[in-house]
Amino acid sequence: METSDASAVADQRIRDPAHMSLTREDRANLFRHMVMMRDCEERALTLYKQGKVPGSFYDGRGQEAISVGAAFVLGPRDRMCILHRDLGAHLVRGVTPDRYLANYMGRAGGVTGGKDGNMHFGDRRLGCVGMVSMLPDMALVAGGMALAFKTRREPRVAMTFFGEGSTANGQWHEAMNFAGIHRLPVVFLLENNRFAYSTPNELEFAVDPVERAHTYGFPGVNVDGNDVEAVFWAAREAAERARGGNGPTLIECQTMRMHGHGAHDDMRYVPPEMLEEWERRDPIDRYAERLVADYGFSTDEVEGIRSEARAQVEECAAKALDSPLPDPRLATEGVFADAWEPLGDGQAPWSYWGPS
Amino acid sequence: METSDASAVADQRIRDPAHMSLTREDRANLFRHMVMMRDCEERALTLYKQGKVPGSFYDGRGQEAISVGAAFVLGPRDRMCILHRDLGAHLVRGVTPDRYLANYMGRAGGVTGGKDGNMHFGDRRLGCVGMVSMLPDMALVAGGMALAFKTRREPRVAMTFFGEGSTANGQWHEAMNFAGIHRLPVVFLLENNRFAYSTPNELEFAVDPVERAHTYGFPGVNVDGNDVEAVFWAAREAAERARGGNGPTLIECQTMRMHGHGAHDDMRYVPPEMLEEWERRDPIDRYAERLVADYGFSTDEVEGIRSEARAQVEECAAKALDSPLPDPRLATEGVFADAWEPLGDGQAPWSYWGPS
Amino acid sequence: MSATATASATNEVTYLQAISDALRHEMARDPSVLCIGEDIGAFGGAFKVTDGFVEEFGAERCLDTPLAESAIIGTAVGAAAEGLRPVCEMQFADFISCGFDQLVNVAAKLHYRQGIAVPIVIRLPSGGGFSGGPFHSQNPEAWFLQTPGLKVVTPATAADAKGLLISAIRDPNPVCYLEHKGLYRHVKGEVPEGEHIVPLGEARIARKGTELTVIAYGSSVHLAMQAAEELGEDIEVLDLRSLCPLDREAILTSVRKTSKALIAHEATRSCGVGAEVAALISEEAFEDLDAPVRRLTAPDVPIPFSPPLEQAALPQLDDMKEACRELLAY
Amino acid sequence: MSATATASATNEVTYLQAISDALRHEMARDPSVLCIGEDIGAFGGAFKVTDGFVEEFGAERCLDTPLAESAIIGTAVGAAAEGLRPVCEMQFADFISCGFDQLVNVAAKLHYRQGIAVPIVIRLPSGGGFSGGPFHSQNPEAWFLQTPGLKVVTPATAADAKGLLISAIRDPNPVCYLEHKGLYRHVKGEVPEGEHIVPLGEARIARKGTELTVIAYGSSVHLAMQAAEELGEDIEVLDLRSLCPLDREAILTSVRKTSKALIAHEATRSCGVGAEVAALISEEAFEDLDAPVRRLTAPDVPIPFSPPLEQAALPQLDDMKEACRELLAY
Ligand SMILES: Cc1ncc(C[n+]2csc(CCOP(=O)(O)OP(=O)(O)O)c2C)c(N)n1
Ligand SMILES: Cc1ncc(C[n+]2csc(CCOP(=O)(O)OP(=O)(O)O)c2C)c(N)n1
Ligand SMILES: [Mg+2]
Ligand SMILES: [Mg+2]
Repeated sequence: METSDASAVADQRIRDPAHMSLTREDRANLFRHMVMMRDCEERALTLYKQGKVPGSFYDGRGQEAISVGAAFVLGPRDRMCILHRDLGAHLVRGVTPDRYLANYMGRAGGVTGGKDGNMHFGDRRLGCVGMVSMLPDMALVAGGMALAFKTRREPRVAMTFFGEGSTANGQWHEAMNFAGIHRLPVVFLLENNRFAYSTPNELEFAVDPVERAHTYGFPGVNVDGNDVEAVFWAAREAAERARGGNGPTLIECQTMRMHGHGAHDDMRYVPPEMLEEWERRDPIDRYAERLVADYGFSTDEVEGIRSEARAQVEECAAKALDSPLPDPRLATEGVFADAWEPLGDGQAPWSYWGPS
Repeated sequence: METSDASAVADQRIRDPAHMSLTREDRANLFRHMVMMRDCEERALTLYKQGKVPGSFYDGRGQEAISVGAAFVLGPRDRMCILHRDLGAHLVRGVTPDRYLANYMGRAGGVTGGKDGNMHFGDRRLGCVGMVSMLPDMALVAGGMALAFKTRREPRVAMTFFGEGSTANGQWHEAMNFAGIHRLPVVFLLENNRFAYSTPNELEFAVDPVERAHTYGFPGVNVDGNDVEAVFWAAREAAERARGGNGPTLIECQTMRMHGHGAHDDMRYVPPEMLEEWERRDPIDRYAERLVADYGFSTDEVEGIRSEARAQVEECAAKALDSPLPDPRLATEGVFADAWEPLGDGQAPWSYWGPS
Repeated sequence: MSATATASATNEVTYLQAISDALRHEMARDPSVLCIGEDIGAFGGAFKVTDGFVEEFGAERCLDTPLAESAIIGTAVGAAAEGLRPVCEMQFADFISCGFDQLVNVAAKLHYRQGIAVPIVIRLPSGGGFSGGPFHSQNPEAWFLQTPGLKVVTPATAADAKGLLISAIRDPNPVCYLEHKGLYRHVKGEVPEGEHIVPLGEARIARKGTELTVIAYGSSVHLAMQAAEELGEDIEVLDLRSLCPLDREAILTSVRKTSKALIAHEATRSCGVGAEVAALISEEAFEDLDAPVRRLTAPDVPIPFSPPLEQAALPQLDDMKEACRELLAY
Repeated sequence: MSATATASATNEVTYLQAISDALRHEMARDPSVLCIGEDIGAFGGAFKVTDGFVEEFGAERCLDTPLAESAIIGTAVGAAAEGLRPVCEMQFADFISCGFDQLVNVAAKLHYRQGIAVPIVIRLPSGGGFSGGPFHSQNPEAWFLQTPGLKVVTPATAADAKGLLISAIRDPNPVCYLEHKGLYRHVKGEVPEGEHIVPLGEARIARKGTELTVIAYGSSVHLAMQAAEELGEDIEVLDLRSLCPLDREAILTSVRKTSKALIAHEATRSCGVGAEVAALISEEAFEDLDAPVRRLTAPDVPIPFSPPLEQAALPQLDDMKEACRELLAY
């Protein structure tokens, strides 16, 4: 019943676009989540440098506006496949920083309890099917969730992300083609951060992949990926389209990977001017200015949000560091499931969805 | 040296488009090869019905103009990956009907000597890397041959075929994307025969795949696949473009699969009107009329070609039936190669290439 | 429920019909079950297993996909996470190589990594013997056993084809269901109507004996039975039915009794299921063995097309008899 | 030629350097050899094996591809048919699943079906032990052994890394070259300069002994050597080096001498290489065995990320010693 209620509410709200705007609190939230992502990843990088993170380390420095802005449009019963530059989406949906940090450190308190590491996680209790390393496999999985919504006539949306480099892989094509044929309620976010590991756009494709969307039968839009509201509005429209039974959307977000592919990557292949140029477009600083200039926030408020976030992340880091390593006996458990369980619902902070 | 000679000749000829036309003999040849393909496949179908063909049977009934018209543009040192509706290309390149028929019957005299069957063959001595069943894997293999030509600065072309259904597969996308990035000298023929096995276009893609060509950075052209000269001219231009270092072309040929997917397929899913309509556009009858109406052939000449072909195929069938089954001991031989050998050159009947 | 009520009655049906009946039974019982694959709708599937399904259950529950195996499996994984129970059809088992990554990296590892159950079935028409050639004759089961997280079943009889498929559909894990094309129409048997469950992981003693155990699955079970009959020897035939979970107890119990083991399958030899079973026996029943554990398999070659070549490559009845004789004489 | 001339001198280099040197040597010797893969150019490869190659040989011979493994392998097959000798790099061995179809259906079967040799090498950085997690730790060699038409090599030492890679590049067949990431920088050894060839299919006795044969490859060879040293027992360690062709004679000769065999590898257990070797031994050396053939492998689980879990999953030195002790005491 909760199910049909939620859908009903969603349904009715869709018919009233008046709801589909951003309140002052929403804007504070968008900012807060971007800052949280930045702080979490900086903290994690420190832990990595301190040798507390086994294996490798990846972050989404400079791309915070994309995962935060996109995830922010979703309702509780929508579903996501979140990728490796998209910590913001996990935070928006309700993953707390301690569980992210603990996961990186391979602790029992991490989202996967130590079974998997770095960004290869997702909280099923928050409506996420976490990524596999193979890219962009999750685009098909997201389509599969959307197929379930469509066949059950549920006004729900699946959303996923991929980098521009992943569009070269055959599975990307299969996902786009299948979603287009069946007009699945899925939103695809293409994060063009200029590089696939070290490979520049010119070696990934001859023509910008957003151009392909219409050849799959759905719209492709291009947005400033460093403008969180631009991403939000594009994602909102795409989610509405999907929910209304009008099929998928491909949203290309122009951005820049401000760190190496991973912490081990010296980025020698990236022209320094390029980084300087994009540094000036930092999504967090830009939004901070905008909050003050256009949305009547005081600099103190903005600073307040920043310091709150920093404090919260510090607390979470302590909690994560207290989390024990997993019991070795777990290594051989859980290969097979005893029963199927439904995914849980995600947090939906956007005011449109009502008080969470 | 034969190599460099050939390339030199090719080179020079390219600079002289005057050569790039069809003589009366060329037109007779185009017609002859289409008729041969039709007769071969009818003969093979009879053998199948007589129980002389183990396994399954596939033909390209109604699509003769495509493989014949396209293969006809190639020079000796060009290379092909020929698919399951494209017997005409094998014939143009020099595979004799007896070896095709013997292959279907699993005889020692077949192109694969019984190792593989139906259309899963290709004669390496005639510049063909025969298809695997998995579609459209050969699109990548053809691209790989083209890469070799490009890196060695040879004015050579790789050509391959695929059905419209195969464009839904991820490997098709990887092949197009890679060929576009590196502007490989490869020509892709897309045979839209309306169905992938039983699956109609609407369930294969939302938008005609030829539209995708420009999103990979190269031209896509649409031709009447039942007009052998239309295919020839499009393929000629594409081959010239490739040879001149200007990259790939995707040529979509509109046609119809006039038989079932295989001999076992009753085609219950095909509206009869559809077959009737396309029957009227039979590529062989149409070209026969045109030879008489526009190119000054007499009906006797045309009939002569038909009866010669029929006679030749009959002879070849007898030869194929005389061919023994392979020695069972060969079953465990040839898994590994002892040495690499170059592919041989194909026949190039087009007058442009000079007397073969 | 009615299924159980009628479960007593049986019908003589083909292996193919039993597969079709199992699917129909589960789709009628559970609205979340759907079939997804190439040409399974209007055409009813390359082997007609889903003939009539689209009329009976509608196009959404008998979904014709484009030619894209990764899409079939990846879509099924997502749909399963959201509560559907997809049964994927590979047109031929050989095409699993085209969806391999989604199977081994996404479906197989999702529960271990994230606690997300993936209740999907991959139907794999496998095996040779009718000039299918190198791309329509493969037996990929060993690849799956080398992939933790996949269950693997290989029915040999019509009753098991039905009972194992129903169990596979109800299992919350990815199950690779290998249906041997050579058995589709050649094997018939009494199959319980309605509800019929054969649990995953339980082997079946197809023939009791004391002199030698022939351990087989799929098509090789029938070769073993025929060989045993024709030899008239006291041979036990163990039909594994499931390869993962593997019924280790049944294997060891039988071999401890007979002290001699022959493992037979159609798949190629190196790192095949026969290797695993032979290793298991020599590890766990070493003291009980009176003879070397033997394997009867295809050699390490692609399966050739032409009948004389294919017969030379695939284990034949005479090879089975010969292998049994040798072991009995050892 | 100069290569041979200098072949007498040796250098102490890492396993990683030896791989790099082999590639460089072959590219300098034969203009048809090229590297193709993701991030191998400007970046020099995820593990820096091709560092500096793009400067030395140009972008066409050190080709950065898009993120598309099927494209890498399929393109290599076509280029090989036309006379190039592509060495494909999978960024991690795990990604072979994404190019699996081209490998097993196109590359592996082309010569058998059509007499077209496919001289390609697939470099596969494999193995775990450093928290790579389920997608950066896999050991896929058994999949390849179940695929007729592929050769498979697994060097354990720096010298073999070089000698086997040179042989693989010159071999006219597809060769899967598994380079264990755990050995890259931890293993050093004397390697002949210039030309150095280790033929495919020849195992190496890494340690002579009479009481027990430990049969291993890749990283497990080092575990076996250390265990043998620390136990101070008369253990023979056989380094397989090639898995296909498999040096059956070397295996059987050693086991006939010691009468006891332990097969050790890092890959998961079911249908792994250990199963094949165990089956081979119990088939061919049954009479010579004084103890059950044992296997030391990873259990059938994905390789977990967190150190305590990963250590529990991957065979450790103590496990190796324990397994040896048990067999010695048998
Ligand atoms: C199928 C596959 N091949 C190779 C890799 C190794 N790899 C990890 S991330 C990456 C680059 C991805 O680039 P892009 O899609 O643009 O995403 P980004 O990291 O730039 O956000 C590569 C090649 C992979 N994850 N999956
Ligand atoms: C990867 C793959 N999946 C499934 C098949 C089985 N199959 C053989 S032909 C065919 C239809 C191909 O349609 P299309 O590409 O349009 O070529 P056509 O046969 O119509 O010429 C299918 C599904 C295959 N050959 N390859
Ligand atoms: Mg990128
Ligand atoms: Mg078609």
